[in-house]
Amino acid sequence: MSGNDFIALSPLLLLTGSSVLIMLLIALKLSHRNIQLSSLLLFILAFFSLFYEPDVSPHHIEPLLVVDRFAVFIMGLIIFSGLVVNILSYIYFEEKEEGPKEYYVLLFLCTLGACVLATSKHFISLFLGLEILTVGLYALIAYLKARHHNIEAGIKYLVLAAFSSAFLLFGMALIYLQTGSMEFSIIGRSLHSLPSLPPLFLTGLGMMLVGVGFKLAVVPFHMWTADVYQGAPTPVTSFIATVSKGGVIAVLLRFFIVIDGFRFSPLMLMLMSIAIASMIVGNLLALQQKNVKRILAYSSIAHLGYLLVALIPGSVMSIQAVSFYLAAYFITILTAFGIMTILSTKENDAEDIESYKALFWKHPLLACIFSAALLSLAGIPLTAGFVGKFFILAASLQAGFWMIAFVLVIGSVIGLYYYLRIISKMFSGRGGVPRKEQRSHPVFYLVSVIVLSLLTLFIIWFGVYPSGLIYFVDYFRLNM
Amino acid sequence: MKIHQLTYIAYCLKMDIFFYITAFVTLFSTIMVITRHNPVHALLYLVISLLSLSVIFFLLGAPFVALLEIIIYAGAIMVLFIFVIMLLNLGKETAAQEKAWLKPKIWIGPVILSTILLAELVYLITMAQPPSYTLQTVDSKAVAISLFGPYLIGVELAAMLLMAGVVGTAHIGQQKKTVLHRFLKEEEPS
Amino acid sequence: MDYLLWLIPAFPLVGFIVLALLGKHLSRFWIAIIGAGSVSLSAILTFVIGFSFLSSTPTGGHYSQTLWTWLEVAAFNPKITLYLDALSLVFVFVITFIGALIHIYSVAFMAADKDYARFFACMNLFVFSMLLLVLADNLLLLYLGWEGVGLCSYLLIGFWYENPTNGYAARKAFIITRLGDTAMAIGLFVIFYQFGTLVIPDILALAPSTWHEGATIATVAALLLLAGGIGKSAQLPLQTWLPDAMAGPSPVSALIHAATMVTAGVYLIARMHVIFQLSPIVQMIVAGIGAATLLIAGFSALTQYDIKRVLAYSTISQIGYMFLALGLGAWTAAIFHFMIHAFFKALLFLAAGAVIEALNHEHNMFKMGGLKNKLPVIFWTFLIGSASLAALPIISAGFYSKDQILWYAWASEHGSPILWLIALLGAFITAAYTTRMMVLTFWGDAKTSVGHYPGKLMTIPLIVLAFFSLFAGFIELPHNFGQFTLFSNLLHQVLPETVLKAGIHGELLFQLLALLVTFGGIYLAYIFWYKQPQRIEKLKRSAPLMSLYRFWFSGWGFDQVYQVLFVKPIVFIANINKNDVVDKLYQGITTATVHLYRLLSFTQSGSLRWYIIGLVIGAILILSIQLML
Amino acid sequence: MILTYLIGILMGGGLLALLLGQWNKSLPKWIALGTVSIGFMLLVSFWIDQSHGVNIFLSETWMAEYRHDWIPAFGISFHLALDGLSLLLLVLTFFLGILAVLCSWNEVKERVGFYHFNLLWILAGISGVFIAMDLFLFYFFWEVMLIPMYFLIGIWGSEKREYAAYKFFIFTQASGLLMLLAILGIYFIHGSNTGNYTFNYFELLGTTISPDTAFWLMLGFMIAFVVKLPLVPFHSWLPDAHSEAPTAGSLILAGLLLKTGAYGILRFVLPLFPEAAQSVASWAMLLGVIGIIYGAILAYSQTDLKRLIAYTSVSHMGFVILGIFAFNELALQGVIMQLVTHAISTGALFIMAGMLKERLHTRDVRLMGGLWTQMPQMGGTAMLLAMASLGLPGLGNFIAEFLILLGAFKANVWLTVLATCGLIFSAIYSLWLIQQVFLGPKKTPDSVQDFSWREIILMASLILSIIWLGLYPQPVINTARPMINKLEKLFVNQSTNNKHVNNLHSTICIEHASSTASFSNTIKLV
Amino acid sequence: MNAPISIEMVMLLAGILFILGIAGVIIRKNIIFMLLSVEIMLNAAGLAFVAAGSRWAQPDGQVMFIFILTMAAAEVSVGLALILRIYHQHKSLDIDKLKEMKG
Repeated sequence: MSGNDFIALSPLLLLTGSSVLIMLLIALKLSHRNIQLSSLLLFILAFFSLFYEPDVSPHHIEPLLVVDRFAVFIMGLIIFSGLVVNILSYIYFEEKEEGPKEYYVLLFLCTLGACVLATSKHFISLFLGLEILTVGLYALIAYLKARHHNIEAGIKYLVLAAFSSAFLLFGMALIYLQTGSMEFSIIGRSLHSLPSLPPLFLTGLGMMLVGVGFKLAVVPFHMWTADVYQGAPTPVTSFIATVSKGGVIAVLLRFFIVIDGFRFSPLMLMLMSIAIASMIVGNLLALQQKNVKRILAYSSIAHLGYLLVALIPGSVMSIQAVSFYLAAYFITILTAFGIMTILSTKENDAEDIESYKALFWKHPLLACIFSAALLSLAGIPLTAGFVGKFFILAASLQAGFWMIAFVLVIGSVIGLYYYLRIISKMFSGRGGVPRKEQRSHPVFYLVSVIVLSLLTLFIIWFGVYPSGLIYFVDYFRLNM
Repeated sequence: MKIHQLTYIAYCLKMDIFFYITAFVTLFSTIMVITRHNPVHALLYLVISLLSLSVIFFLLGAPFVALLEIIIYAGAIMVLFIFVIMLLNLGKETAAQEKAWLKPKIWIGPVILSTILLAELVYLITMAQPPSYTLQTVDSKAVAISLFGPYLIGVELAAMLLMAGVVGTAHIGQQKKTVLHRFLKEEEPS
Repeated sequence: MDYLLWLIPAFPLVGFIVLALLGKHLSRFWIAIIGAGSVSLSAILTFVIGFSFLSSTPTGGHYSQTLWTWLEVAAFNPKITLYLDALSLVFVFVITFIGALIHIYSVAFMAADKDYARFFACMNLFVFSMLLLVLADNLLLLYLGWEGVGLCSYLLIGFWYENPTNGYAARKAFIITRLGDTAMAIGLFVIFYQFGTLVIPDILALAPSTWHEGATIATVAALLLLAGGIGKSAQLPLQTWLPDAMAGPSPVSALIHAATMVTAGVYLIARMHVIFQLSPIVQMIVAGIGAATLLIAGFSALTQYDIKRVLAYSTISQIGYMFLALGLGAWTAAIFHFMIHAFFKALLFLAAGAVIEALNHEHNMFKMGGLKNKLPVIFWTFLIGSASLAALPIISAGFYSKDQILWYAWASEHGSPILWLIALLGAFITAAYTTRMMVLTFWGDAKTSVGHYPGKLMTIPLIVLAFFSLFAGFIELPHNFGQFTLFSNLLHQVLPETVLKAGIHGELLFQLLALLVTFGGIYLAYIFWYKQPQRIEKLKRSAPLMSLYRFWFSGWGFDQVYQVLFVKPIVFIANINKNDVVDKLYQGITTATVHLYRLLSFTQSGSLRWYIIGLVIGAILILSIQLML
Repeated sequence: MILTYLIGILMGGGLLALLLGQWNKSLPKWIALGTVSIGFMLLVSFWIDQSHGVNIFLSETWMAEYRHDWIPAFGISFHLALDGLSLLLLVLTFFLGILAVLCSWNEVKERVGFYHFNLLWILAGISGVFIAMDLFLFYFFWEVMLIPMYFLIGIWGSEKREYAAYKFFIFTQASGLLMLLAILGIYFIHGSNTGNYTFNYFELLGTTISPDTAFWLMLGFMIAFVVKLPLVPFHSWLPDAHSEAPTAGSLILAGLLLKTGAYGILRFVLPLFPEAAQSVASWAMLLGVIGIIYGAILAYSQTDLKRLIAYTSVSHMGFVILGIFAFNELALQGVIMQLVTHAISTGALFIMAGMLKERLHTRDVRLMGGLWTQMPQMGGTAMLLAMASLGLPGLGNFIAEFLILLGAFKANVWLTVLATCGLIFSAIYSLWLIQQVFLGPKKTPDSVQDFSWREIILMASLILSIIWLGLYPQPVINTARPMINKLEKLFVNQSTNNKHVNNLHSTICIEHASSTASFSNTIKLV
Repeated sequence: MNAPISIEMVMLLAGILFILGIAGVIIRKNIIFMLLSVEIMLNAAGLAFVAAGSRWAQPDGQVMFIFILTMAAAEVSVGLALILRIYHQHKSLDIDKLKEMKG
C-alpha cells in the first residue's frame, strides 16, 4: 500500500478509525451528547476527506478496491446520509430506554460497509462490504432490544439476510468456477469473447441476483422490507432505506458496466421483469397501508424498481440517471424519515398515519417539509424527485424501452394515491393554533429542523434548477 | 506432514470411491440434521456433516480449509449453538413441538419447492460441462501468502466484520433488569 | 329617413335597460310611462318612417342602415344592419302599433301586480327582439331576434313564477320552439355554405341562379327553415306548446302568442320565399301542414272550456291558414291575413283578459255567461273580434283576408280541391267555436259575479283594435268587390304575385259557399250551446263521441305521444345515469386496484417462513427464465 | 420581459401573502388583489399597445419572447413567448384571477395566507402554461398548477373534498405523465434526426416522424389535454372537483384549468402532429359530440347545483373539441371564443353557486326554489347566465358555438347536426336550473340577502364581458387571427384531398356543381 | 498431484447441500434449526468456492471460504443473541409466533 493508496482510502480508513475511536470513547464513559458530537465530527471529517481524493483517474488498490469518481460520489452520498442520520438520531435515542452509545459504532461500521461496496471491484470486497453492512444492521435493527417489534424485525432480517447471502455466495462460486477469477474486470474480459453467456455463469448470476435483490428489496425478494422498516428504530430505517440500498446499487452498476452485462438479453430480461414487478407490486402494496413506515417501505420497493429501469439501458444517460435519482432519493427519503424521527415520542414512533392528522395546523413547517418530501417521492415537479424521474424516463426512452417507461408511469400514478393520502391527512382536520410544546432537547431539535429544512431546500433546488446536480452527476459518472 | 500422508492414503484407496463415500455421509448426516426433532441430535449430525465435509476439502486439495472447518465450524460455532441450546434448556419441549409440526402436510410443499430448485440447479450445473482439469493441492502457505498479500485489506475488513458482530452481540446480549427509561431508574445503573 | 331606423328598436331596448336596472327604484307611474311610452314612441316613429316609405318608395324598395360589423371571421362577416322593406314595414307596423296598444292596456291590466317593472321590461325586450327579427338584413341577426323573442316568450309565460305549472309551460314553449330553432340554425349553415353569405337580399338574389327548381339542396334548406317556422308558429307537429303558453298574462298572450311572435314563422317563410319557390315539394308541405293544423286546432278549439285556450287553438288554426296561403304561393294573402289576424286576435285576447279579470281570474267559459249587459264595451268589442275571426261576410275584416285564402286554395296553381275543402271545413269550425265562445261568455245566465270593471286605459285599446278589426279589411278587396289592392300592391315590391290556374272563374260562387258555411257554423253553435244545450248533453252520453271529444280536447293526443316518445325516455335515461356510468368505469379500476392491494398485502403475512418461500420462488423463477432462454 | 414579470409577480405575491398571512388575516387578500390587478393592468396595457402600435392583423405572430438557459444538459431552456392566443388566455387568467380573489373575500376565513398563496400559484402555473414555449417548461408549469389546486380543493373544499382532490390530481397526473412520455419521445426523435437535442417548441415543430410513431406520440399529448378539457369519457374527475372545490377553486377550474387542455391541443397537438391529428379528427369530433349531449343529459339529472354546472362544462367543452378538429378558421375562432366565453359564463355560474351556498348553506337544488322573490338581482343575473349557457344570440357563447358549428359543418355534416341538437339539451338543463333555484314556490323560510356591492361589481364585470363578447367580439377575433391563420395553413393542403367529406356534403357539392352547370346551360339556350 | 474427482460431482454435492439447507430453513419451526440450516447453506457455498479454487489451482477459493467462516461466526453470534432475546420475550423459539408485524 503506497501513500497514494492511503489517501485514496482515507474515507474508509477514517470510518474504520472512527468506529474504533468511538469504542474507546465509550470505554471512557463519555456522555451520549459527547459521543454524538464526536461522531458527528468524525462523520464530517470523513465527508471532507472525500474532497482530497485524487480525482484524475480511477485509483486501483489491487485487487479488491477501486476509488474512482463514481465511487467518490456514492461514498459522498453514503457518508452524507450517515451524517444526517447521526444528527437525527440524538433526540430519538436520547428519549429511548436503550443505551445509545454502541449505536454510533455500528453506524460507522455500516457506513464503512456501504463505502466498501461502493468501491469494490472484486467479489471478496463485495461480500465483505455487504456483510459488514448487514451484520451491523442486524444489531441496529434490533437495537431497542426490549421491544418486540425490534427483535422480530432483527431476526427476520438476520435469517433472510444470511439466507440470501448464501445464495449470493453460491452464485459467486459458480461464476468463479466458470471464469477463474473473482475480479470484475477479469470476469468481464473472460466473457468478452463470448457471444452469449455460458450457462454456469448465468446460473451464478441468477443466484447472485437473489442475494442482491434481497438487499435491494425488489420483487420477489421484497417481503421483508415492510416488517424490517416498521420494526427498526426510525433513524435506522432511514439508514436502511438509503445507505444499504445505495451501496448495493453502486456495486451492481459497477459490476454490470465492467462485465458489460447489458449485451446479454437474458440478463436484461431478468432485470426488466424484476423492475416491472417491483414498480407495480411496491406501489400496490402501499395503496391502503395505514402505517407510514410501511408505506415508505413499499414505496422504496417501487423506487428501487425505478432505479433498475434507469439501470437497464446501460447507457451514459442511464448511469447519470441512476446517480441523479439516487441523490434525489437519498435526500428525499432522509427528509421523510427525519420528520418521522422528530415526531416520534418516547413510547411510539410516528408511524401511524393518524398521528399525522392536522399536522399542518400544529407544525406547519414540519408538515411542509414532509409534504415536499412526499411530493418528491411522488415525482411532482418543483422537487428533485421529478427531475430524477424525468431523467429515468429519458434514459429508458432514449434506449427505446417504451414498455418499461409506461409501467413506470402507471406505477407512479398508483403511487400518487398513497403519498397524497398522507399529505391530505396532514392537511385534514381543523386543529387549533399551533401549540408550543416543551421540547426536552431544544438545541438538537432546532438543529434537526434546520437540517431537514436544508434538505428540503435541496429537494426544491434540484427540482427547480437541476443543472448543477446534473453537471455534478456527469462529472462523477462511472466510466464505461 | 500428516495431511500429506492422509491424502496419499486416500489416493491409494481409489480416491473417487473415497469421495463418494464421504459425500454420502455428508448428505445423510445433513438430511438427518434437517429432520431430527431434538436439537442436540440435529447438532451432532451437523458436526458429523461438517467433519465429513472437511474430509472432502482434503480430497479437493485444500488441507488448510479442512482444518479450519473442523476447528472453527465444528468446534467453535457448533459449540456456540450447543451452548445456547443448553442455556435455554431446549430439549423435549422443542422436540415435541417439532414432532408435532413436521408432518408431511407441512413439509411436502417446501420439499417440492426445494426439489424444483435442485433440479434446476443440477441441470444448469451439469449442462455447463467444465473442461477436464487436474486437482491440485493449494496448501496453507499459498493461502497465507494470498491472505496477507493481495487480500490484506480483505482481512482488515473481516476484522471490522467481526467487530460489528461483537459489538452487536454485546449490545443485544446485554441483560437489563428493567425496560424502564434509564433516566427514571437512575439508582440502578445498567 | 333611413338614418332613424335604429331608433325604432332602440326605444324599447332603452326601456328594457332602464326598467331592468332601475325597476325597483322607480314608481309605478314612471314604470308605466317608460314601458308603454318607449313602445309608443316606436309606433309613432314607425308611422313617420312608414309614411315616408309609402310616400316615396326608396331606391331598391328598402331602407337599410348598418350599425356595425358584428364579427368578421374569414368569409363570414355578418353585420348589424337594419333593413326595412314593404314586408318588414307591415310587420313593424303591426308590432309597434298593436304593441303600443297592448302596452297601454297592460298599464291598467297589470296595475295590481307586484312585478310591474319586470313585466314591462320583458315586454319591451320582446318588442325590441321582435323588431330586430323583422328588421334584420341577415339571417344571423334575424336569428338573434328569433331567439330573443323566444326568451321573452319564456319569461312572460312564466311571469307568475311561483306556480310550477307556469314554469313548466314556459319551459315547454322554449324547448319546443328551440327544436325548430335548431333545425333553422342548421339551415343557416347550409345556406351559408351554399351562398357564402347570410345576407337575406343577397341570398334571394343568388338562389335562383345557384339552384335549379326542385334541387335537393333547396329542399333541404327550405325544410330546415320551415322547421324553424313551424316551431315558432306552433304548427303541426310542434304546436303543443301554444295552448299551455296561455299561462302568461293576457296582454302577453295578445302580443306574443297571437299578434306577433307566433307569426314569425310566416314572416320567415315569406321573407325567404325564393328558396321555398325553388322547392315545390316543400311548398306543398307548407300548405299541407297549414291545412292539417288548421283543422286539428279548430276541432280542439271546439272542445275547450278555458276561454284563453279556445283562443290559443284558434290562433294555431288561423296561422294554419297563413301557412296554407304561403304554401299556395299566395304570399300577400298570408301577410294580409297575418295583419288582420293580429288585430282581431289581439283584440280577442285583450277582451278575454278583461273578462277574466272582471270575473276574478275565472278562465272557464262554462262559469261565465250573461256578461252582455254587464260589460257592454267588452261585449261589443269582443263581438267585433269574433265576427272577424268567424269571417262574417262583408262587415268584418277577417272575411276579406280569409276569403282570399279560400279562393287561392282553389284557384292558385298549387291549389287543389282538397285543400279548398279543408279550408272551407276550417271556416265552418271557426265559425262554430267562435259562436260557442261568444254565447257561452256573454249570453245565457250569469254564473259568476263581476268583481272588477275595466277602466278607460283598457277599453280604449280595445276600441281601437275593434275599429281595425272591422275596417282594416277594406284595403284589400276581392276582384269582384272592386279589386281594391292597396295592400298587395305594396307587398308586391317584395313578394311575387300569386299565379292562378288558367281559366278559373266563379269567385262569387265560392264566396257564397263560404258565406253559407260560416252561417252554418254559427247556427250550429247557436243551436248546440245556446238554444238546445240538452242536445250536446245527449251527444256526450255516447261513448265514441265522448272519447273523440276527449281526444280533441287534449289537442289530438300530441302531448301524450311526445311524453311517451321523447320526454319520458330522456328523463329516464338521465335519471338512471344520474351518477354517470362512465364514472363507474373508473370506480371499477379503483376497486380492482384495491382488490389487488388486498391480495398482495395478504402475502405480507408476517411469517418468516413465507418470506423465505417467496425468496425461493423468486430464485426458481429467475433460474427458470434462464432455463427457458 | 413582461412575461417573466407576470409570473414573477404572481409567485412573489403568493409568497408574500403566505408570509404576511401569519401576522394579519386580511392582508393576504389585499396583497393577492393588488398582485393580480397589477398583472392585469400590465397585460391590458400591453394588449392595447399591441393592437394600436403594431398592426395586429397581419403582423408577426409572436408579440413577446423571453429565453434563458435552464438545463442545458437536456437542451431545456426557460423560454416564454406570447402570441394572440396566449395573450387572450392570459388576459382571461388575470381577469378571472381578480374575480377569484374577490369571490373568496369573505368565504375563506381559515389559513388566509396559505389560501392566497395557493391561489396565486395556481394562476402563476396557468400563466406559465399559456406562455411556455419549451416543452419541458410547459410540462413543468402544467404540473405546478396542480399542486396548489390540490390543496385548494383538499383544504378549503366541502364535505367530500379529499376524494375530489385525489381524483382530480390522479387523473391529471396520470395523463400528464403520458404526455411527458410523448414529450420525451418527440425530443429523442428530433434529437436523433438532427443531432440537436432540444425541448424548444419552435425547433421541434418541423420534426419528421413516421406516421405510426406520430400517432402514438400524439395520443400521449392528447390524453393529457382531453382529460383536462375534459372530453367524455375522461370527464369523471370534473364534477367531483368542481363541486367540492371552494368557489374560487371552481371558478379557476372551470374558467382556466379546462382551457389549458384546449390550449394544449391548439398549441401542441395540431402543429406538432398535423397528419396524425387529421387521422383521428372524426373520432375526436364524434367524442366531442357525445360529450355535448352526454354532458347535457347528465347536467339535467343532477341535484347538486355545482355538479350540474360542472356537467354543463363537459357539454360545452365538447364544442371545443368539435371545433378544433374541424380544422378551419371559422371553427377555430369559435373555439377561442368558446374558451373565453365559457370561462366567463360558467365561472359566473360557479360564483353564483358559491353565493347561494354562502346564503343557504346547501348546494342541493331540491332545497332551493322561488328565490327570485327575495333576490331579483341574482335571479336576473342567473337568467342571463343560463341564457348564455344555452347559447342565446347576443351573448358571447352564441358567437362561439355558432362559429364552431358553422366551421364544423364544413368538416362533418352529420356530426355537426348532432352537435346542434345539443343546443336543445342545453336549453333543457339551463331552464331546469333556473326553474329549480329561482322560480317555483318559495322553499327557503329564512330571508336571504340579495347582492352586496362587492357581488354586484363581480357579476357586473362578468355580465358586461359576456354581452360585449356577444355583440362585438372582433377584438378577440383579431387578436387570435394570426395564430389561427397559421394553424389553418397546416391543414389547407390536406383539405383538398380530405377523405372525411361526408355524403351530404358531397351531395351538396354535386348539386351545386350541377345546378351551376344547368344554369349556364339555360343561359346558352337563351 | 492428480485427483480424478470430477468437479461436477463436487459442485453437485455443494448444490444438494445447499438445497438441503434451504429445505431445512423452510420446514423447521424452531429458529435455532433455521440458523443451523442457514449454516448448512453457507457451508455448501464454501464448498463450492473451495472446489472452484482447486479447479483453478488458486488460493482465492479458500480465502473466500475463510471470509465466509468469519461472516458465519459473526452472524451466528448476533443470531444467537437475538434468539436469547426472543426466548426471553416470548418464552418460545417458534418462528410462527413472530408475526406481530404484517400487512
